Amino acid sequence: MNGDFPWLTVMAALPFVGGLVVAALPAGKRVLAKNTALAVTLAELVLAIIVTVKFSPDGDRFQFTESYAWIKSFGVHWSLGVDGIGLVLILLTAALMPILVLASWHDADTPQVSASGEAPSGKAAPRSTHAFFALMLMVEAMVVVSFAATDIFVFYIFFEAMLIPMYFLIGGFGGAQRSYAAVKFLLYNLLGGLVMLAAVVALYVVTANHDLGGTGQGTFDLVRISQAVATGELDMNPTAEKAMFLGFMFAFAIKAPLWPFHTWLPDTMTEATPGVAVLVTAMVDKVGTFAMLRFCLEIFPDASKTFAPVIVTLAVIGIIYGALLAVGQTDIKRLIAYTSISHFGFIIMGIFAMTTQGHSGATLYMINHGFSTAALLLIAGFLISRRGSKTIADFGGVQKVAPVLAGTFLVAGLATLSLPGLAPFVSEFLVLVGTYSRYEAAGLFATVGIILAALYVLVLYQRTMTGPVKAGVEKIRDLNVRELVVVAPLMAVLLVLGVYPKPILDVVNPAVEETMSQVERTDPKPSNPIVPAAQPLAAETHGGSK
Amino acid sequence: MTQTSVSSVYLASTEGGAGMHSVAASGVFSATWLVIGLPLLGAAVLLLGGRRTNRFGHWLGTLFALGSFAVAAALFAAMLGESGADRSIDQHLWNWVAVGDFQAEIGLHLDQLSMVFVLLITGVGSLIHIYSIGYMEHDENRRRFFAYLNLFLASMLLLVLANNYLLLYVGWEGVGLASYLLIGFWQHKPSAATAAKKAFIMNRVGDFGLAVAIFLMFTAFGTFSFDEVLGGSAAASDGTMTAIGLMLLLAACGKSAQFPLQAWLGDAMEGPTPVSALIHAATMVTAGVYLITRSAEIFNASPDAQLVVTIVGAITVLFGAIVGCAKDDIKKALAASTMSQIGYMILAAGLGPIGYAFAIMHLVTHGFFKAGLFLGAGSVMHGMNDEVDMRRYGGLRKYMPVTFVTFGLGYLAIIGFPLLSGFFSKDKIIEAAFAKGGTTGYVLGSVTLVAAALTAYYMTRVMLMTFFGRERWKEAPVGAPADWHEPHPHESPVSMTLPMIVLAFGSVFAGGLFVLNDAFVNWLTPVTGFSHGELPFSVWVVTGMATAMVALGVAVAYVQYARREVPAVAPQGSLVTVAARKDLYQDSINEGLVMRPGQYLTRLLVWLDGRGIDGFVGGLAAFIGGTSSRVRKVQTGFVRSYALSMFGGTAVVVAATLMARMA
Amino acid sequence: MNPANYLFLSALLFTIGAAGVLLRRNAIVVFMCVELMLNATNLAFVTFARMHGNYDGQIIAFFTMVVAAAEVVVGLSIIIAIFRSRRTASVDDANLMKW
Amino acid sequence: MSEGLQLAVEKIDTPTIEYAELAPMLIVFGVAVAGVLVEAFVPRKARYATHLVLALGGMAAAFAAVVALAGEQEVAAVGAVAVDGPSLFLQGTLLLLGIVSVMLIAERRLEHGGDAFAPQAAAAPGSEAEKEATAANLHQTEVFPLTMFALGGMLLFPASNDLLTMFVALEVMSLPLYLLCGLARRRRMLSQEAALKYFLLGAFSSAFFLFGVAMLYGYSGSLKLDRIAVATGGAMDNDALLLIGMAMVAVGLLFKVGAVPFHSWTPDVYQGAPTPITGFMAAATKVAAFGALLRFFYVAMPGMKWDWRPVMVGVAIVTMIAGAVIAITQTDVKRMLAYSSVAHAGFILTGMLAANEAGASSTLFYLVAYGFVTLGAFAVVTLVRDAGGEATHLSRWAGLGRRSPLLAGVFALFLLAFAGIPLTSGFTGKFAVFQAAADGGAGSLVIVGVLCSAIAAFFYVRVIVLMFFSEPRADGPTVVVPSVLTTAAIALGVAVTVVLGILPQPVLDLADKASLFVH
Repeated sequence: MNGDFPWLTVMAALPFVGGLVVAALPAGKRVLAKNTALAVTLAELVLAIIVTVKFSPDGDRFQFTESYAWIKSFGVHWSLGVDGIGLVLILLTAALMPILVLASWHDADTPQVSASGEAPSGKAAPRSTHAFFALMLMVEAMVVVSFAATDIFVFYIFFEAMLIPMYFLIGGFGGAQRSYAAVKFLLYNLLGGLVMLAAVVALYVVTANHDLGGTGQGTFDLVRISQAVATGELDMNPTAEKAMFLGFMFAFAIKAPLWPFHTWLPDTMTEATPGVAVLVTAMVDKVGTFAMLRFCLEIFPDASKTFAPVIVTLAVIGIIYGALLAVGQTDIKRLIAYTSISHFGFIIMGIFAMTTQGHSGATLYMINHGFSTAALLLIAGFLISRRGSKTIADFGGVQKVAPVLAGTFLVAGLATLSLPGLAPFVSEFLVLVGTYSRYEAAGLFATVGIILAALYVLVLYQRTMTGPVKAGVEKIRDLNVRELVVVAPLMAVLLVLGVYPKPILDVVNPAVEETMSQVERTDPKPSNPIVPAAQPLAAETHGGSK
Repeated sequence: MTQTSVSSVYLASTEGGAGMHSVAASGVFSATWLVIGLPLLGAAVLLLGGRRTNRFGHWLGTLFALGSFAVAAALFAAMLGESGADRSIDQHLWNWVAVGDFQAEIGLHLDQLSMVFVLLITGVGSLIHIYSIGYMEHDENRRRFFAYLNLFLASMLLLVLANNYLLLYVGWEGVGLASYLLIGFWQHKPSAATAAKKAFIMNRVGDFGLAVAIFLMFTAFGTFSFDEVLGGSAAASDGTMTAIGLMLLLAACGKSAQFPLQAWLGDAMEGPTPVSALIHAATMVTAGVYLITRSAEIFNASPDAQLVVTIVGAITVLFGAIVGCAKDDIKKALAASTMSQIGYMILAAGLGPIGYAFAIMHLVTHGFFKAGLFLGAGSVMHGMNDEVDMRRYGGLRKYMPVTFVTFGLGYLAIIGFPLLSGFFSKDKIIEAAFAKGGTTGYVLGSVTLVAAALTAYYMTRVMLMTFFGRERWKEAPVGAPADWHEPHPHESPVSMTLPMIVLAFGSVFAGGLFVLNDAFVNWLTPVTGFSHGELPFSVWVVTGMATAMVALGVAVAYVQYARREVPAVAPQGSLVTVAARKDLYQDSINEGLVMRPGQYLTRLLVWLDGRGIDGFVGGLAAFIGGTSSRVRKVQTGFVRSYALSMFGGTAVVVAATLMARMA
Repeated sequence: MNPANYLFLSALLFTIGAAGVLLRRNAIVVFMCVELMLNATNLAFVTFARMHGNYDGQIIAFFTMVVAAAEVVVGLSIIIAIFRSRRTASVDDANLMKW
Repeated sequence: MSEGLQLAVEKIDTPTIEYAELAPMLIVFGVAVAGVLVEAFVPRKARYATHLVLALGGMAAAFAAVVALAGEQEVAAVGAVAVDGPSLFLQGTLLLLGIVSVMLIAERRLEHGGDAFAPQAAAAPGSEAEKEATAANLHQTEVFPLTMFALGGMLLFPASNDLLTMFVALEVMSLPLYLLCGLARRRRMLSQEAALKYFLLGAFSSAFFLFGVAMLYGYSGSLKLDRIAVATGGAMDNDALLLIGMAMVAVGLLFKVGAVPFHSWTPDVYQGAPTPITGFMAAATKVAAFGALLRFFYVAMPGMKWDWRPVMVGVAIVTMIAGAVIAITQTDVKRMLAYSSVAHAGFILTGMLAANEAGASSTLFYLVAYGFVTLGAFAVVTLVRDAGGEATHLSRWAGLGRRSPLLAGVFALFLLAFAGIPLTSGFTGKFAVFQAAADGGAGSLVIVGVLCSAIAAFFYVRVIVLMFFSEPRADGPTVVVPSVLTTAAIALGVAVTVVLGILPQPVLDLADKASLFVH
């Protein structure tokens, strides 16, 4: 229906090839490397926009589908396709990447702080800039494939392979402890991925035993498997289903991250450059939450339902825990990292509440959190790079010397605390309502998170931006043009999606309904539904004016 | 006194169900959105325009406020031209969030109740914009100040015009944000920044209530629009309604600084005085009253919730009044008074249909006189080098006559001097409290009476310490800084006095106008419903008692502060005085019950996260590493030990193979 | 005589050889113990050949001898090289590499 | 035709030899023998070139023969040699690995014109004779025929269809390797020690192997794998012979693959041997030994599945865990790779234990993937040098990524492939063996396997950290620019690693088709 043009493959290939080109550019041509990277990400954004425009929300569930046999022996196909959920996440990725490239413009030009914490000496490696942006593009390509894969094996491959460029990005650029952080990131996620590998293998065997792939073979085709699950053709042994679910979930819970598998995230985000930190939280981690929604729920609906209360509980703990820890941090980036843990709690809670509000809210949350965290982290990054410290106590009174920086930081902070009118509010509220309608207590406890969110954001703002101008702060310049270009679109998106999230919800809702029917869950009904007699009135009022 | 039949509470409420008979906006009413749109645009222009708009920013902001007021006035005129159900207008703007049953729209609802608020907000708001032009003249960030004021107006208007609870929530937090920005406007002062943060966070506690209330509505009714929730509330279970009611009350407590979430209001006086006047006296803090009144049907359906509302109101009335008696800071004294006065309103709103209209009436009159008082206080500070300690005032009536007169009129209004605004509105609440009936009625009535006396006492105290007595500001204070110099009190410029005069008029006449033909009550009845309570005794008895209490309060204050010298340093005072000075230990209690434990918990968790969870992971890694470094020693380097391990291995493999067969 | 007894002898010799490998320090002796093990095996082969009544086992014995001879060539050369450089043939002295 | 050896027949026929089907082995052995002649008759100056051409040409010809034989399912040489899918697949693999190994062995750019081998192996280290030999710029070329003999043994090992052939192949393969281990030019004491340890333990294990063969012969009366298989089918009381024999043969083979607890020679020998030889051993020996192991269990012991599987599962688990855990704290890169190879032996065993066709094909695939990565990795090790020869201590590798990003990048790729990161051959291999194991009912192995992979990832990653994220040392090693030989070897390793990661299907197909043993 979308013609035969392999849009998604092209979208995957473009950054990949772009990354290779950037890496291959002659040493010393730093600016050229940056410009190329920027051009590639912008082109990718254009592609994403085209695909979004061509996507018809009322059409087939998966669109732009393509499938080529890849590894026949394992029944693997290069199968891509997007539903509303995948599409908006791809759009998020494509939209954030140019911003990140621009925000990281100088991050790889200077030599990095050595592991022993000494001030950087000498010049940066001649190709460090190339490497940095090439790796970023690689990650983008892999993230796009992960969101678009309808073959579990393909998803898995890119889910795992993504770790490597991320690892080099974290370990190669950033703070003094970056190599520790990079190793921790990699090992944590690799462990999750390997456990998932066992589950993937098991799933293949199960599908093979049910002859889903034909001729005694198994299959990794998500659509085929989920159909078979829905029709009962694939009736898994409950114990096996639970085990496989846990195997998948373990990987995603680490990636997302869900409490108590979160401890890699603060280290990573603290040590990585702001751009890379955004890459981790805004996109790479979203693959984890996306995969819960896409794979855990669709393939293992029964196990998902069995474990939902447990996971919701962990998510709620994560919400409160992350928020409390954020309050207790003394490092700006670490603080932001813990806020993300809290937010991931919301997303996961929404997913496992298994209500339409929860699912749509969680999906929207992924988008909004991407933008709000990007804003918060990038601006914090600008601030940190100016002062040369990320300790909160080293700041104070920035508002006086850099009002625009402080103002945008406040907006980003307000988005983080889900101020109504800004984008994250809509998603957070949907998640909370969706959770509350199925798990009241969880909903209540999670709502406490909004108070704590106010606390950590405002404490951060107060300590850094207000009060008398601290020594060392007075030289801080306000945002320059490049930085404004970075921040402005983020602010705009946060505002627009806050009052008009409809375009995204329209795309997401049909996909969510599919998922809901797959897990055979329906929304709890209101105890006192408003009698239909009231409807005409309401309709009249709604239709009356424009 | 009223034509409305003394019908049952429920009948009245069903008749006047909020928005039950709304019509779609057309004609003039299709401009309703402009009321919000204008100040919002103003805020946007001023914030995005940056320094370029510095020169004319304040004018622009004022213009947008006035424009909004003009639209509001036009709407009011148009509404007067309509009758009955046609006064309830809905304007659908666009669909906001639609997911399954969750259907939220951006839509406005204009009826008599919101009209009152819109007029109050835009009217007082415009006056305070004008006042601020002069007051903030020397502030380098004046433009930003006006931007925030505009933002506040827009949010507050959204709050009162929203046609569903979720959109109301947007306005609700929007005003919180504006309040935060304005309290902390002088961010370089750590105290201001702290106060702003405190206000926002305590408000968030209230917001928690509002959020949960919406969850409850959604799970009970599948909707949260005023129309449907309020229409369906009579049918829902008591438990649900009580839960929703209590959650709404929690929200109201946060926003309106009611017990137990009252602690932020005093600190909020760190903000510039116009802010205190507009936000923390006239409008925002009354949002809780609006919320309860708007949700009348919910509370009507739950007497338990209503009882709690009245209790909260009663406690706060006294709390504020007691604290107000001991404050030396003029703004804090007024703030405590605000708290107390809003306690009156909440109490009245908790009384149900016999009180809603009076709650709103007191809200409006209070809006006039309290704004006037604050502006007066601002004018005094303006002339006194921003001194706020009343012990450093005295005899100022000669130096700032206009301020003195307008402040004095406001003073008379608030203490309930006969025939001034406060007299009517407060009297009605006292009546309604007694009319509640039974022991409850007597207790509430007595509370309101005692509070009336206290009000008279502390306001007289303020008045005397500020405008009468010796000119204490001429002497250097104890421990004055070396560069201390004597202030030169002077009257404020016209831009400041003019709003004060206008408000003084309101303070004097509004109450009278409202009770004329019961105009105000009749206006609101279609929305809030009204039932006339049965007083246990004559109306005149109440009026008499109230007036006597006021006289008593004034007399005591006169004896204490006019007949005796006001000491420059506050005397030790009784235990009660000390407690009142410390806001009845509200901060210590919050600190002891919430902050400290919270800090300990946070510290514990930070420790646990590092040592516990991460420690476990690290421990696992260390364990594997340790195992590794131990096990590698098995590789001794001696070929014979290798051979031994092979031999042993062979033995094990052979034995295991044999045993596998046996097993 | 019961051929099984040859097998027991073979096993005994094999064990003695193995024990020698484990216990002796001199590389040459260790190596000779390995040879003993091989020869023990040869005995087993021959015995089995006898028991099964085919020649395979006997043929193997020849092969084994050849292989053992080849091993000697290689082994001795290595041991001699070691002895030259270290002036000792004790296997316990060769432990530069460990852990 | 096997009747020909029956005792009952008085007259012995001349056995038929299928030369064509044995061509790969014959060619390699022929080259080896020719190599000895070259040593004897060709002038010293021309020997190197002659050997190189001879060896490479021979292996290429043998490889061509393998390709030509593809699809054969025959038993040749009077039942002694099986020319079937697994044999040919592994022989092809071995020949390719052999070609790469010989390229590494022939590298002469690294040591100021010298190669990796002692100029005068017989001279005591540090002696006058050695100095003279070095001064004279002597080069020994006997490594070539030795390598070719070893390779010939390897080709025969997995193809041997009876236990005697297998034993002989084992020795033919091992004896030259013992010698090769002792020939290092630098650190000769270590090299000799490695040779001694390898030799003594190898001989020791051969004895066990042979004793096992004797037991099996005693049980079944035959040495032919298929006959033994038939014999295991019949219920006999004397199972002890069978079980002991099976276990001891397995021990002999497990020694060669380096499975725990028969692995103890691996780290010392890998560390001490000249690095090109280590690479050759690590890659080719493992391929050959696993081929033999597969054949032994799949052809001779299929009926005994329920007896050997539990024990082998235990061995596989212990192997994976011990290899992965001990490697963590290694400080020498070659030693670390040795333990890594132990862990990988465990992974390969996992595939083998599936005991079905997928098990065989996944093992075959894994061996290809692993062989090339291993050779590539050791090839890289030969290039990082300082005054004392190769700088194998890991601390010396700090900051290598800054100095020569390309080389470090290549090594990182190999490490990632070892770790089984997707889009490398290591992942495909790991997936294949895990899938086979899960399918074959060895789910527990898969669990242990993934956990050990995670542990193993730690030390691979540690090296990457060291190379890329540590400050370079001022006196750090230099990276020598090699000749085209090593470059090509490394490039081939990279290519195979990447291609088998991204487009593995052709090789998987090949392994699938090759997974059928002739009985």
